[in-house]
Amino acid sequence: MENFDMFVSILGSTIRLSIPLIFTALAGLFSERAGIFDIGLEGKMLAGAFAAACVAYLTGSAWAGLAGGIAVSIAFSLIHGFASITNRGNQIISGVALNFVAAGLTAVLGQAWFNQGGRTPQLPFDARFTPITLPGVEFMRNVPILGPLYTDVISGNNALTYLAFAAVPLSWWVLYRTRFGLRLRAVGENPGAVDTAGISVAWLRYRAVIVAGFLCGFSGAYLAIAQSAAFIRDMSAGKGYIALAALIFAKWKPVPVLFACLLFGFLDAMSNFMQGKSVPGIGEVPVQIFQALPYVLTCILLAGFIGVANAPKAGGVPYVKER
Amino acid sequence: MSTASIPLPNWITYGLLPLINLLLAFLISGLVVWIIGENPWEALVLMLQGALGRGEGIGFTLYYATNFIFTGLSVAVAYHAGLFNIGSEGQAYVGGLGAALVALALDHYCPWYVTMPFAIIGAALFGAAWALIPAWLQAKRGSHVVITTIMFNFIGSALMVYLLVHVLIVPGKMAPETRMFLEGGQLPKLDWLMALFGLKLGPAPFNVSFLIALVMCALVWVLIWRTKLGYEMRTLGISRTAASYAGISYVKIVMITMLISGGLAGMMALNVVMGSSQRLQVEFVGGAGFVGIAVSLMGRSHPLGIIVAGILFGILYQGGAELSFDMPNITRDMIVVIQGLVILFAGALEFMFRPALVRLYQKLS
Amino acid sequence: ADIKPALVYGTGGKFDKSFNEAAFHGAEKFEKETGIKFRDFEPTSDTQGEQAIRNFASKGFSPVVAVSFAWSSAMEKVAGEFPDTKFVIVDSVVDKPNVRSVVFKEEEGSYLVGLLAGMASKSGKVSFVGGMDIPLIRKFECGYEQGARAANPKIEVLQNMVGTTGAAWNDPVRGGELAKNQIDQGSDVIYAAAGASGMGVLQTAADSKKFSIGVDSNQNHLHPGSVLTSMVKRVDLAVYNAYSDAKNGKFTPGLQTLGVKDDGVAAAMDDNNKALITPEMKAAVEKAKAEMIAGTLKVHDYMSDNSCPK
Amino acid sequence: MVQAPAIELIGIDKKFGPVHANKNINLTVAKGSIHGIIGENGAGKSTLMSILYGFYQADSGEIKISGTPTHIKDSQAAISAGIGMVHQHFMLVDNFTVLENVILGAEGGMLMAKGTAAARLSLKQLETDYGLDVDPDAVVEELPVGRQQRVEILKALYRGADILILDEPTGVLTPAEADHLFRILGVLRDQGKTVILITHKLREIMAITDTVSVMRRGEIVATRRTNNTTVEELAELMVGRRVLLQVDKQPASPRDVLLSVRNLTVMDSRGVIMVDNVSFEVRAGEILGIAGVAGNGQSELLEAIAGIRKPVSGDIFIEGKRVTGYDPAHLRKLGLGHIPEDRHHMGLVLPFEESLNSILGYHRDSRYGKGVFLDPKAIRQGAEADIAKYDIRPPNPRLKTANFSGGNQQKIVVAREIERDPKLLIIGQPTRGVDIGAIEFIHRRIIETRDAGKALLLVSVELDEIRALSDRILVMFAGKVVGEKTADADEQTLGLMMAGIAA
Ligand SMILES: Nc1ncnc2c1ncn2[C@@H]1O[C@H](COP(=O)(O)OP(=O)(O)OP(=O)(O)O)[C@@H](O)[C@H]1O
Ligand SMILES: Nc1ncnc2c1ncn2[C@@H]1O[C@H](COP(=O)(O)OP(=O)(O)OP(=O)(O)O)[C@@H](O)[C@H]1O
Ligand SMILES: [Mg+2]
Ligand SMILES: [Mg+2]
Repeated sequence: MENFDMFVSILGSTIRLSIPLIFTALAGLFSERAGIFDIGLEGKMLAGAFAAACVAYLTGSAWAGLAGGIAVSIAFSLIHGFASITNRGNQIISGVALNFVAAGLTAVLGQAWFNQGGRTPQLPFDARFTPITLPGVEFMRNVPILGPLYTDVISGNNALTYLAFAAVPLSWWVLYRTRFGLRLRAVGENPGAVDTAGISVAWLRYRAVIVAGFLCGFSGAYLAIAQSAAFIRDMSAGKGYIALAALIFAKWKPVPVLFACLLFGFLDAMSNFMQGKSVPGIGEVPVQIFQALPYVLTCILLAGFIGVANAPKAGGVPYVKER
Repeated sequence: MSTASIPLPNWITYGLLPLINLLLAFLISGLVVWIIGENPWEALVLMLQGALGRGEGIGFTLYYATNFIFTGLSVAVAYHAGLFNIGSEGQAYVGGLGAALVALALDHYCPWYVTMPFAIIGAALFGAAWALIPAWLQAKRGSHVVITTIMFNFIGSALMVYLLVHVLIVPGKMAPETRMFLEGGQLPKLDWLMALFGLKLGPAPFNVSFLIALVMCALVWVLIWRTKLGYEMRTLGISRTAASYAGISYVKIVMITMLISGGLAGMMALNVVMGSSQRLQVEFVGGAGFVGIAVSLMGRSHPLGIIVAGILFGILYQGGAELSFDMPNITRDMIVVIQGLVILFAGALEFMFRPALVRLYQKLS
Repeated sequence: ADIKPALVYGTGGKFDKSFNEAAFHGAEKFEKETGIKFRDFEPTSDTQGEQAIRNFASKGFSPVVAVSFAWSSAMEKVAGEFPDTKFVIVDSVVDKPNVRSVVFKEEEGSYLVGLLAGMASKSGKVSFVGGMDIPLIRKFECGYEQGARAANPKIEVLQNMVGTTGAAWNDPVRGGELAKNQIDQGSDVIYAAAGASGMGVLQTAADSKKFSIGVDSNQNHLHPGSVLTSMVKRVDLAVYNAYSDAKNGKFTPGLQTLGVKDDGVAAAMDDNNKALITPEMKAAVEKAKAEMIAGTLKVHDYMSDNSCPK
Repeated sequence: MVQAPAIELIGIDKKFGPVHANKNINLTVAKGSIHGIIGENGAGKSTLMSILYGFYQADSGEIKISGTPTHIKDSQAAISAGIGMVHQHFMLVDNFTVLENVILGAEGGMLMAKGTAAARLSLKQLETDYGLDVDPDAVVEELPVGRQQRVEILKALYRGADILILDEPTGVLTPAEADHLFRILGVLRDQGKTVILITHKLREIMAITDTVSVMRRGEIVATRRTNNTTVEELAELMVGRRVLLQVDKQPASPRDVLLSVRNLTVMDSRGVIMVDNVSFEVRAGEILGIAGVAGNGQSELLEAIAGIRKPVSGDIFIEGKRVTGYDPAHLRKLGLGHIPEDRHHMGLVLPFEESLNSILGYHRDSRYGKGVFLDPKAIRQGAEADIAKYDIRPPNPRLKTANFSGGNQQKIVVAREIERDPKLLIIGQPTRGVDIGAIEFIHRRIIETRDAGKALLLVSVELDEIRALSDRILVMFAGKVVGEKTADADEQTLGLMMAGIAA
């Protein structure tokens, strides 16, 4: 039974650590399927986290914080759009630039406004997304196997966690079952086809990056006002890049994105759990192995050893009609 | 009517346009300074004084510039072959291992000038090695080098932490770093060079690596514009089909270019590891690899431009450090903001002002 | 004589509500009492400390206090370059004629909070979240374990470290996640010795209605009712003493070790945790303290042999 | 009352940077007719049609549809005005199904479900009406080009187009497919639709159109009723003077075999077999021409011989030496010159200055620098010699290559390859998009090279060019050599062979 408790605990931890990855990877999905590469996921998440913490602190409301995070994250998206859609700049350079701006600006403003070394003040209980207990927990508690899974893994998460899991099928539905999704997928493959169909390529791509900003706002808010109770400088700590890796690992498809994020979240959880414990026959596994594994796996995938990851064809290329 | 294809004279493309981009970046940074309630003008003056006011400040400025010249060259060389190497950061980090191993092995026995050539080779070799797999993945497997080099930055960081924490750490010490190198593993400072200009270097770690960086600039210039290999790199960088038509091997050029690029990034470690801290520390690169992107973009991938842009960023880093001393409200992170804005304006938004300039130029000429 | 005092923090940042903040309070107290302004700097990476220390020294600041073991190599170098400047390093030993090294007997303070944890725990499991995995933090853990075992010989002590580099002091998310894991495994009192990462530990304990124990500064006020106590380490005292000694011409280089006897470490008791500490617990702490001062209770120091007795 | 014309274009003008693509165009197309537009490459045909379709914006001018002035601000506006267009380069999303491609932009609501159901029905209807059958669930990239073109036509018809523009629709089609297309166009006209057909194949114009306009250098130079004009008149109008593609040449005197290709099979990048078990020989002192409709494997054949594409099986010999799988650099050393089909993507590096392009592929030669170094002076001198000999204008070796006109760019390539004195020269589309003066010059140089005793292999989709230059002609169809003829073979026979119909 000891082992089962352990399993439940790792599962719970995996979910908590996967949520920001899911939101961010889905954000990348919308942007990249529309042909706009997004290295700037990290920056958007960070900026979103900062804004969410600031607004939640000032208003005392988690939902207002979320809205603030979304707004700022969308603003970053719009800059990315302005550079790469309107001005046909290099999308990778733009993304890199925005990551720097976000990392610097959040620290500078955080320090200037709150004077706590780039941190925002600790948030009170109400200003955060706090665990929700689902109905029936008391009843389920004593059911074997399913009980602990329900009470400790499924129940007791915050609203954003449930939203993240809802966002996956929703994204799938939007991409494959709506007009917007059809056009979005088309514009990432052949913008000329979209243009000659009488649809504005620029506006469509702008909408895609706005959706990306919207979703990054959720992941930022999750970091700052759900998982923690304040913004800390550099709190995204490379999660944006892991999400990017997950997106590639999932070959730019929504449902595989969920599993890739859970896998990478699981690795992160394992690095916590395996700390100081020795594996029979191997000995103590350094945490660095777990930290590097998502990147190593993604490189192996990219090398074509686990199927091929075909990026959207028009990805990274600005749409130029008249040379 | 589109104006993209109308040619502009070089002094506009390579002088005025980057200048406008830079000014805009500074303007917005000034705005941020103003928003947080400080006087942007005063901040600028403090920054320039800190970076250029005394010999020591200049020494620090050039010390930072040395880092950025190496990483800028690294990014630029790859760029000429059409590769966007975002991995200079990781390559420099791993390059530090090469430099440190040489220094640790030889510092007991050799004077610095014997250690140095081996350290250069060690740093370059390790940096190149860290570019090898992304290069191979790009060349043979078509995996985008941007993504793989990002991944390798993280993998490199995990590797280096592991080595420093478990292998290279001095037993009994707490900080994950190697022992201090003895004199034979330290690169001498350039006091004499400063003295030529009547300046006192003081404790600034401005060292021989700067001269190595300048030599590398010259070598890179020769490589790109005066050798057959450079010609092949540039051809490939512009048109892969033309390169294959001309019998230029894609695999070979991608591999060689990335190895050179990684080697140049690796050499950056000489400056920090052997020139300044005299030991290998965790995260010693401190973002210099990413600054290389900005430097290369600003310098239009030309060694001369890279020297100018490298010094400019050196001023930013040193001046920024001084500024954060004197105006604690403005933290060093302000430099990161400026850096991001420079990359944004000089890189991603490089075409924003071009049409207007073309119109103006046509009207005036 | 008037002095120009300076202070260089560790990478957790000035307002980590813990170690660095304690240093800041010491300097602030000195400034308030004497009117002598001090200057400080917050390095954000392991490589920035050296430049900051050197910068202060070259601008004529003295004494220059650097808190954190991370600056020991840096101080060793800079102290050699500026033999006339007075330096102080906290949490590490630098053997130079112009450097005062201040270290604490964290094992003693940790023993006291461990004793409280052992008595407060209902599950028979308590735990520890450390910042960076270094001998110094193991020393906290070891003292804690000894204290807990003194209260309850059958107690189980879980432990985790946030990371292996300086970044570990500033990662509350991982701190919280580790705490959550420990709670899942049954721990009901968690001691955080992790700089700013500890904030995540305390938060998680409060969210999960468990006890936590703060570190360095008195953190009892952060989550009243959940923070059982704090292992205060008087970094403030070290900083304050350095400045006032220098001002009064009494600055001495060399090693200073502060323990329970010197009021250098203690378990914080105040209004915020009054309701959580029973008279028995209080009595037990007082007894242990008295024994430590008397020398009859020796707490094993992990760093003396890099091991912890089980 | 006279019915208003379907389309009136009045004073349309368009510039792309320095290129004046359309100059003050006036054009009227009657309802229910098929109107042809012909012109050389780069004459401005596609540009004009793209303006009508709202893909580009005219700098000035007016458009009337059925007599009503209509501002066509984007393709959406064109579609609602009843215009549909099949582009020269298909505008399809490769990894979408036919159905998805058809409904893109005309989904009929926020959700796809209703739209797809409706489209499925309507595709059935179109199939029965016009004989345009395509599997709606097939993925486009898996369809042959002829089918892909049908998808494009279906897209237009599904949107209810009354005016259908087809931009060079037959370039990629076999004659049988082209005939089928023309039948469909006939049906469309009979149902009252208006068709504009762009091509530069005069025979097609004569066969199917009611009226025809000729474009040259951005202008419409004439409009004729098809049954009032002749092929000769149209050709003359097209190029601005009497075309005499006769080149003076002596009969060949072939000597040793220089190039020998045996059972060569080559795949394209998608893995489709494009060259299928082809064998032939080329001797010193002769030009072997390869005729065929574009896309029948000629490009892949040239690339395989040039070492750019690895053959799947078979062998290539140069002077009896087996060179299969050699890379282009090695082949050049053995005396192979190659004028590629596509000068912009292969033959030239457009941002380079001219002198650097004059050594492309020969840059490792010791003439251009010792050891690993390049000698800029030697390079420039070589370039200046080429410029003088080939009258390349402007005569400035430091000018960016992109700033030379198409004809002069082609001369840069031709000069480089011929002047490096190859034993064997393989040539693809030597005069595509080149003006008539340059064509004559290039043709003369090709003949001179033959007379100097070199072996030449020439690929061109222009039958006239093949006939004018070659000593022997091979015809390729569907990757196979379907026959060999002498230079005096008549056009009719060659045309049928190119269609894969007879030998
Ligand atoms: N998008 C564009 N940007 C810049 N110039 C263009 C563009 N499209 C066409 N041009 C130029 O405009 C001129 C006319 O081109 P257009 O494509 O209309 O010719 P065309 O008659 O259709 O030729 P072809 O028979 O080769 O298709 C050419 O010089 C071409 O290079
Ligand atoms: N991408 C470009 N950048 C700058 N200038 C260009 C570009 N393309 C064409 N030009 C200029 O526009 C002019 C017309 O180009 P185009 O290719 O249409 O030549 P052309 O008139 O068809 O000549 P030719 O008959 O020799 O092929 C050229 O003289 C050239 O200098
Ligand atoms: Mg055309
Ligand atoms: Mg032309």
